Amino acid sequence: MLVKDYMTRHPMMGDPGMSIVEARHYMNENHIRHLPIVGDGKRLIGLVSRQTLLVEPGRISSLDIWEIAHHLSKMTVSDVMVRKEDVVTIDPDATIEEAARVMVEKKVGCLPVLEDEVVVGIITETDIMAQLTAMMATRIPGVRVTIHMPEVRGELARLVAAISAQGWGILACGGAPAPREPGKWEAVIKIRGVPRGEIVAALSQIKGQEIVDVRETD
Amino acid sequence: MRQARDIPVLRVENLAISYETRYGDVQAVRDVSFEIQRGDAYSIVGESGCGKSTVAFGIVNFLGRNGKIVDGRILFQGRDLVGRSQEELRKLRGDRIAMVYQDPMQALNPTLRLGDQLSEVLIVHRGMARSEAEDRCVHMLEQVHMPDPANVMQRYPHQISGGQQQRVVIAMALLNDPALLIMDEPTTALDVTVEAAVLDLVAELQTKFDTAIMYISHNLGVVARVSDRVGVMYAGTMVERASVSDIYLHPSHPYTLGLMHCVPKLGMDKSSSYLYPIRGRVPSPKNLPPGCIFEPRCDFARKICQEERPSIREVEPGHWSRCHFAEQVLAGELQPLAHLLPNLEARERSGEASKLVLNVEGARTYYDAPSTKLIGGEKQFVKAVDDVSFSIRKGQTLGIVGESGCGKSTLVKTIIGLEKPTAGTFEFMGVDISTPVSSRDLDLIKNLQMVFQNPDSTLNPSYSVGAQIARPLRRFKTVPRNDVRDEVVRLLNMMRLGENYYDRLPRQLSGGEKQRVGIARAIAGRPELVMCDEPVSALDVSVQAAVLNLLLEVQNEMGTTMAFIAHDLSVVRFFCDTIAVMYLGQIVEIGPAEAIYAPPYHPYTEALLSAVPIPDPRVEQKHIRLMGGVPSALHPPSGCRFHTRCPRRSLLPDGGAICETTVPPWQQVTEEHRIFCHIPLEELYKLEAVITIDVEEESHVG
Amino acid sequence: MARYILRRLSFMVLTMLIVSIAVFLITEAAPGDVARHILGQFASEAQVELMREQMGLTQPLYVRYFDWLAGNDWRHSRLVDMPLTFVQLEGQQEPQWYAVAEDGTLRQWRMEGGELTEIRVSLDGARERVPFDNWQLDENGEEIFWGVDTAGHVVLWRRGGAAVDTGAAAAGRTMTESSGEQYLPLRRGLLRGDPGISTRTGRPVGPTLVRRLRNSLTLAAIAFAFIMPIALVMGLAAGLREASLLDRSISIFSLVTTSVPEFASGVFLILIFAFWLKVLPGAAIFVSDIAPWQDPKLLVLPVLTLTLVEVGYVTRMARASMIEVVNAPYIRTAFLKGLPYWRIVTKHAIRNALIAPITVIMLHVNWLVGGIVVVESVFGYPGLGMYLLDSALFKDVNAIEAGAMIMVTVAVGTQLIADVIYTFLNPRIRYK
Amino acid sequence: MSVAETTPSKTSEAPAGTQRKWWEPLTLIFRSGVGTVGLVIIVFWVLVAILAPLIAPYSPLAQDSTAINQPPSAQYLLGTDNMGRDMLSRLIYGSRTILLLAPISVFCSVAVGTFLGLLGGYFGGLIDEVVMRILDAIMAFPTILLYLIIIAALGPSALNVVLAITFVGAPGVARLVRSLTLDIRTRDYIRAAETRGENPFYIMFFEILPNARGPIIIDSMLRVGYAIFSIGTLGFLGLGLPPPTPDWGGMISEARKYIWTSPLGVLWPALAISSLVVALNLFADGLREESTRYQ
Repeated sequence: MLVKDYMTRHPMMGDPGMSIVEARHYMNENHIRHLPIVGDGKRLIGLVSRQTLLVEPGRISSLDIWEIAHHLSKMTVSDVMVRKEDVVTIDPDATIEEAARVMVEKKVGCLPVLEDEVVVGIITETDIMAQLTAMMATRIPGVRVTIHMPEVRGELARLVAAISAQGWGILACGGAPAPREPGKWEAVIKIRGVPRGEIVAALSQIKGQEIVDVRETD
Repeated sequence: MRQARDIPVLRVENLAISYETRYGDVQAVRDVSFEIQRGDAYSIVGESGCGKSTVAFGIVNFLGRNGKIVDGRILFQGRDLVGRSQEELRKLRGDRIAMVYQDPMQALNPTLRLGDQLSEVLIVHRGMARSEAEDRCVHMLEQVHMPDPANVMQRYPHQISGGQQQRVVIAMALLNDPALLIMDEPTTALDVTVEAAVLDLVAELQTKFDTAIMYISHNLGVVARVSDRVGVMYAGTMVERASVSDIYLHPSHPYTLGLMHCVPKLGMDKSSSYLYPIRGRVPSPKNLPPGCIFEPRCDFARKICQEERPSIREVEPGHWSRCHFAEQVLAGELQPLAHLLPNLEARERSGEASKLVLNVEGARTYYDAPSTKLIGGEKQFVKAVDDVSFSIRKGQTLGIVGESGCGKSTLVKTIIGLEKPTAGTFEFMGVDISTPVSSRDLDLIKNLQMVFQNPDSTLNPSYSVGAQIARPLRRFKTVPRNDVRDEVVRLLNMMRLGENYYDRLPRQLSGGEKQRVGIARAIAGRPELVMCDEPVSALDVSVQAAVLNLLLEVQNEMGTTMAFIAHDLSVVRFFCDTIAVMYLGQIVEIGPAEAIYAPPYHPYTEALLSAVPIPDPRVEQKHIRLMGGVPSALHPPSGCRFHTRCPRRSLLPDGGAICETTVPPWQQVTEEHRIFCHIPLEELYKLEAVITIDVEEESHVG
Repeated sequence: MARYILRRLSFMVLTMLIVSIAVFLITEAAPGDVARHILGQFASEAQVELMREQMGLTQPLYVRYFDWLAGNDWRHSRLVDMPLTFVQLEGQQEPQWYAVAEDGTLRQWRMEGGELTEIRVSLDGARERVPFDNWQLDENGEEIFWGVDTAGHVVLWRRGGAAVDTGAAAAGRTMTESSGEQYLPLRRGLLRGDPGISTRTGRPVGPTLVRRLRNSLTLAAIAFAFIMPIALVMGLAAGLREASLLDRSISIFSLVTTSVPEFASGVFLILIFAFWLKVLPGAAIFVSDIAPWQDPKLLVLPVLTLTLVEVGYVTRMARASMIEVVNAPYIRTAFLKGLPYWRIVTKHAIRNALIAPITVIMLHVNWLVGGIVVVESVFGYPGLGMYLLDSALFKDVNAIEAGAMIMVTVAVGTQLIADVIYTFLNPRIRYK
Repeated sequence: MSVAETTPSKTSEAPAGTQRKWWEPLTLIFRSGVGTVGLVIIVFWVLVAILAPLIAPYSPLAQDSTAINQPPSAQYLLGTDNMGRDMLSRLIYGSRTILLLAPISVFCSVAVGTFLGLLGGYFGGLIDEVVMRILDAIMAFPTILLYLIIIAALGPSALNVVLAITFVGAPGVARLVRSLTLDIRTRDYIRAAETRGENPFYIMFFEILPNARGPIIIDSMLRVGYAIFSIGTLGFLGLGLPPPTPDWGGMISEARKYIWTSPLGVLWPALAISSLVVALNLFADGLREESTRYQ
């Protein structure tokens, strides 16, 4: 699960000479929120998002309305973009959770993926969401069980052992500290092809673990 | 949802391109629309002159001084390329859009080292330092499986083989990780086994780099192998576009349907099936019919087709067609007219069939190789044909297949008397013919005639059609002097050309028509044996069928014996009774047509069959690829000549050491079927069939 | 490569041999008698006969050819029974033939007042005249002597032989002697660097030829230095922009200038620059063989004439080649690689475009040579061409032969150079 | 290629059933502007040559000792030369000489060269080797030297001028025809003829030659230009036609002596010969350009 496997290859890119109007139009038409600005050879020069294209008033406050229109039509993305030094980027060989961490820490929604300064792809929140979706096998029908267990080593293994004792397979599995319940761990298990009742019956046998949510997805 | 999942890498809308000529503007491409998704392979298929290359060059804005885009949009990653400045487009070319085209030898600069040509892509676009760029190039050459890449960087283009040149060109195109790769007939100049390897490479790189590929080809087999979706072009416009299986199995446009009928499927033969040619010829771009452009050639044409030009519409989801009656075609409700079928009733095989017409034993034709030394040095020979034996019976057709340089043409030239044999016995109807044509008597010459490959050079441009057919009639005195003209007209009619062709000059004929005149000229003297040297390989597929049908008719009517050289295994399978497979001047397998295409195979036959592109997406072929290139005929390998590339040597104990030292034996499979190999027949019998068709769904086409 | 050059050089030698034989044969076949030509219409038959003998024309053709090629002193020294030598002594304008006596002194003989005199030149250059008395007996018992005369012949003298009355011959240049019975002109032969004596001027061909050649080479070199850069730049530029206005102007200009014969364009230039504008000297005031670079102005018009005619040809070659290259698929590749225009031109186009013209241009040296002859003739320039023209009109075999040899060397040599350059420009044809 | 693919091919160009005449390609010349200019000048000179006796005011040999080296006047439109002969008449008659000799000598060299080229190109091998070696040797030889030697040996006369130009020109033609033959020989229709057992000379003259005629014709046009160039040069060098035949080259050579007194004397013949050679080259070049574009 590396960035290079989940990023969008050959992303749409703009060049620094693009006018702001054109860039905005381009992004709207193609429903994209971030546009890496590249020079020859796809070398990263900067990044614009829809917000950066909304030109801050301070820049143009001194102008009258006609001048603004004129000014806007002459402005290019290179005037407003986040410059290369300030763009948060990531390496294609980084892990996907690292990408997520960077995004969270830097509060950005998108990371251009760079290899030797060259944009080889782009990874966005959406991509990571998609990854999460895939990890949880959201699109495959099955029974999704949420279980709370003590945050102790070996608890998840017990759960898994119980499932395998039944001869069932695990479609997806994930875990995180339980929200608002310190000391507890929340695990989500997805099992395919087994009736809901049987699963509940089998899993409720495990001591110290508690089924908090069961739902069938399709 | 990923970023802009639904934005295609390339979207072409209503593209029209025209050329300024001294006769006014000519619209080469009209109303072409299609789109290519990220990582998809999209093929544009069509016959020569249909404008498919023009579309490609339009996308990269390389239309020459006189070409221009007159209408439409070309959206690359959502941005329109039409009207962008040269400098902007330059930055895209070689970086985000790359192109590979036919004839790699021509595509590389002969005076620059390959390393310089490769690395400059990186140096120019990325401003990379030379040494770093070169390291990258070596790495890329490794990814296209180029042997010894560091060494290749130092070489000049002429120092590597054609297949390797194409690998270099592909590597060059991929250096900057383009989003779109346009390939214009990239394998047309290559031999079939090399072609297969290059196609494998393309498929591999496509997934590795997630590159969208626009693949242009005239070869239906290649298209079936490489593409996900296909657009069919005819006379400058796109007539149908759909997924590859729809195009091949459920075509909805009569032209596509016609194309599918034209090519023999591997496994078809002349006794059980017909080829349906498309009549007429492609209209010139400045002289289009007012209605549907295909109407003059269409078997289903109605009145509305003459009056109203159809626009392209979606017939079923994802399947677009430019035909008024697409639904009916799709439903198979329309059937082609019967008059196009060859007249094959007269097939009679009397007791003569067993008579040997041609018997060749131990044939050898060597050429002197120019000595590399100034004085002295041992005399060297190119062993073009080396110990070949076969025979042809009356009324039968022998097919000779093999890659270029295998000696098939030399063999035919030797028989016809244009080359002097070095050794061997050549008997034609019991007469020795190991003499050059100049010392043969007229009767013998008359009985041995030839049909040539290239329609553009088969006729002398300076003489009229009639004069050229009349010449052999006069020379061989086939008919009395006064009847010559009548006989020529009879032959023209037989070729379905008609008397009004008598006074035409070759330049007024299309390729197929020229080839028919060539056939008429060859059979004018009523020869016993006609040698056909790739008679259809230079023709468009729609014309191939007509010419093949004519040859069949000639054979049926006149009982002519034929030898048929070809590299297209499907055509040979269709046309020939017996097939000989040649490799490096020798026959490696010979036998009845159906036997050649089923185990036991000679390992080379097996490799050829696995490489041949088959115009049917359902076909599964075993993946057997030959390593290295064909060795020089100057110093052929010892023992079995195929041992340097044979993928089946492992079937022999100790890895086939015997193959390197001992000439293999002829193993008799049946009386007629022989294989020239060390591997025991039992082992060869165990080989699986190379080609299997997933016939769950029998198409209504075949 | 060395082997290849060697082979070409041997081919060149062969060509020269064939050419020299051909020239010999043609001049031989030509009507008219050289001796009569020299002596003029009023010379007596006897004089002409003697002249023919002294020039060696009475000998068979093949003997003359070999004498010309390889010399004959080594053959004739047996007659004299002394080694012969060809030296230039102090106080003499040109080298002369001498017999070398055993003591190392040089000898010549001369009939003076009916008596044969021996001229002895000692090692220190002192000259003394001694009456001759060393007659030898032939098989008939008569007293004869083979010696070397002062005009480079081996002569057979007979004691008491009367001098033929040569009278007052018109040109009389070689006819210093008439006393001997048999004359054999001495030659060192071309292979030893001696092209012989000019029958037209009576002086050795060699020195004149060297001066003339130097003048012609000066002219050619200056013209070449102008032609090449101008023509290549124009041709390549025109080819790059085929069918543009620039291309059309260059094409028509070059076509017109090449088509106008040198003598016509020379005349036009003289009229314009010398006659009407009066800015340059017009013609033919070269007083001696050495003049051209003493007054560079004199060179301007000849060079300009040559440049005009030749520049067009080279331009057209370069243009055609450039057009072919620009349309080559590898240029399309370069374009599709996204290279900037000038990089395509400089890195990919020019080198390939130069390959073809270089060979053709070098082959064109033949034309340049022809042009030089005409230009020299128009401007009265004392070059090789004028010399050859005059010699040809006079049927001066030795001069023609020598000139022909030089020209063939130049022609074949430039071809060789062209081929060598070609192999370096085109890696496809590197000789192994 | 993209262009070639779409520009209408000849096949689709010619309407079915109609035959094009052999001369039709020649009309292409009118598509080329400069080519037409060339043609007009050529036609002008040809007319002048044909009509010489009608339009020349005087005999080219008639001397008027009262008018020597005269500038143009009403009596002598272009002036007179050093022997009092009318320049205009001499120019007019001079066109006859040159327009007769040039085509004849070109025809001879084309005939000889074509034969040798076909021979070498078709048979190849030893014949080719020998023929080409000899021709190469001739070509390696500076043209001017050949002229000098040939004319010097044979003496200046019309016949010898023709001989010299034939001798000098034939190797070039032979090379061209040989290379065309080598190309055409590989065509399938030649092999078809061979498989019919045709005589080699039939193949050379009836199968190969007709298809080589285009380039040969264009080359001949260029050669006529060169021949005029050469005849002029020979005349100028005193190797051309013996006086008093009116010969442009010779006229320039004569008049050059008086260039300081009557400059127009050299100007007229120089203009005449230049215009003719330029016209021929323009014509040939235009023809070649158009025919290659037409291919």
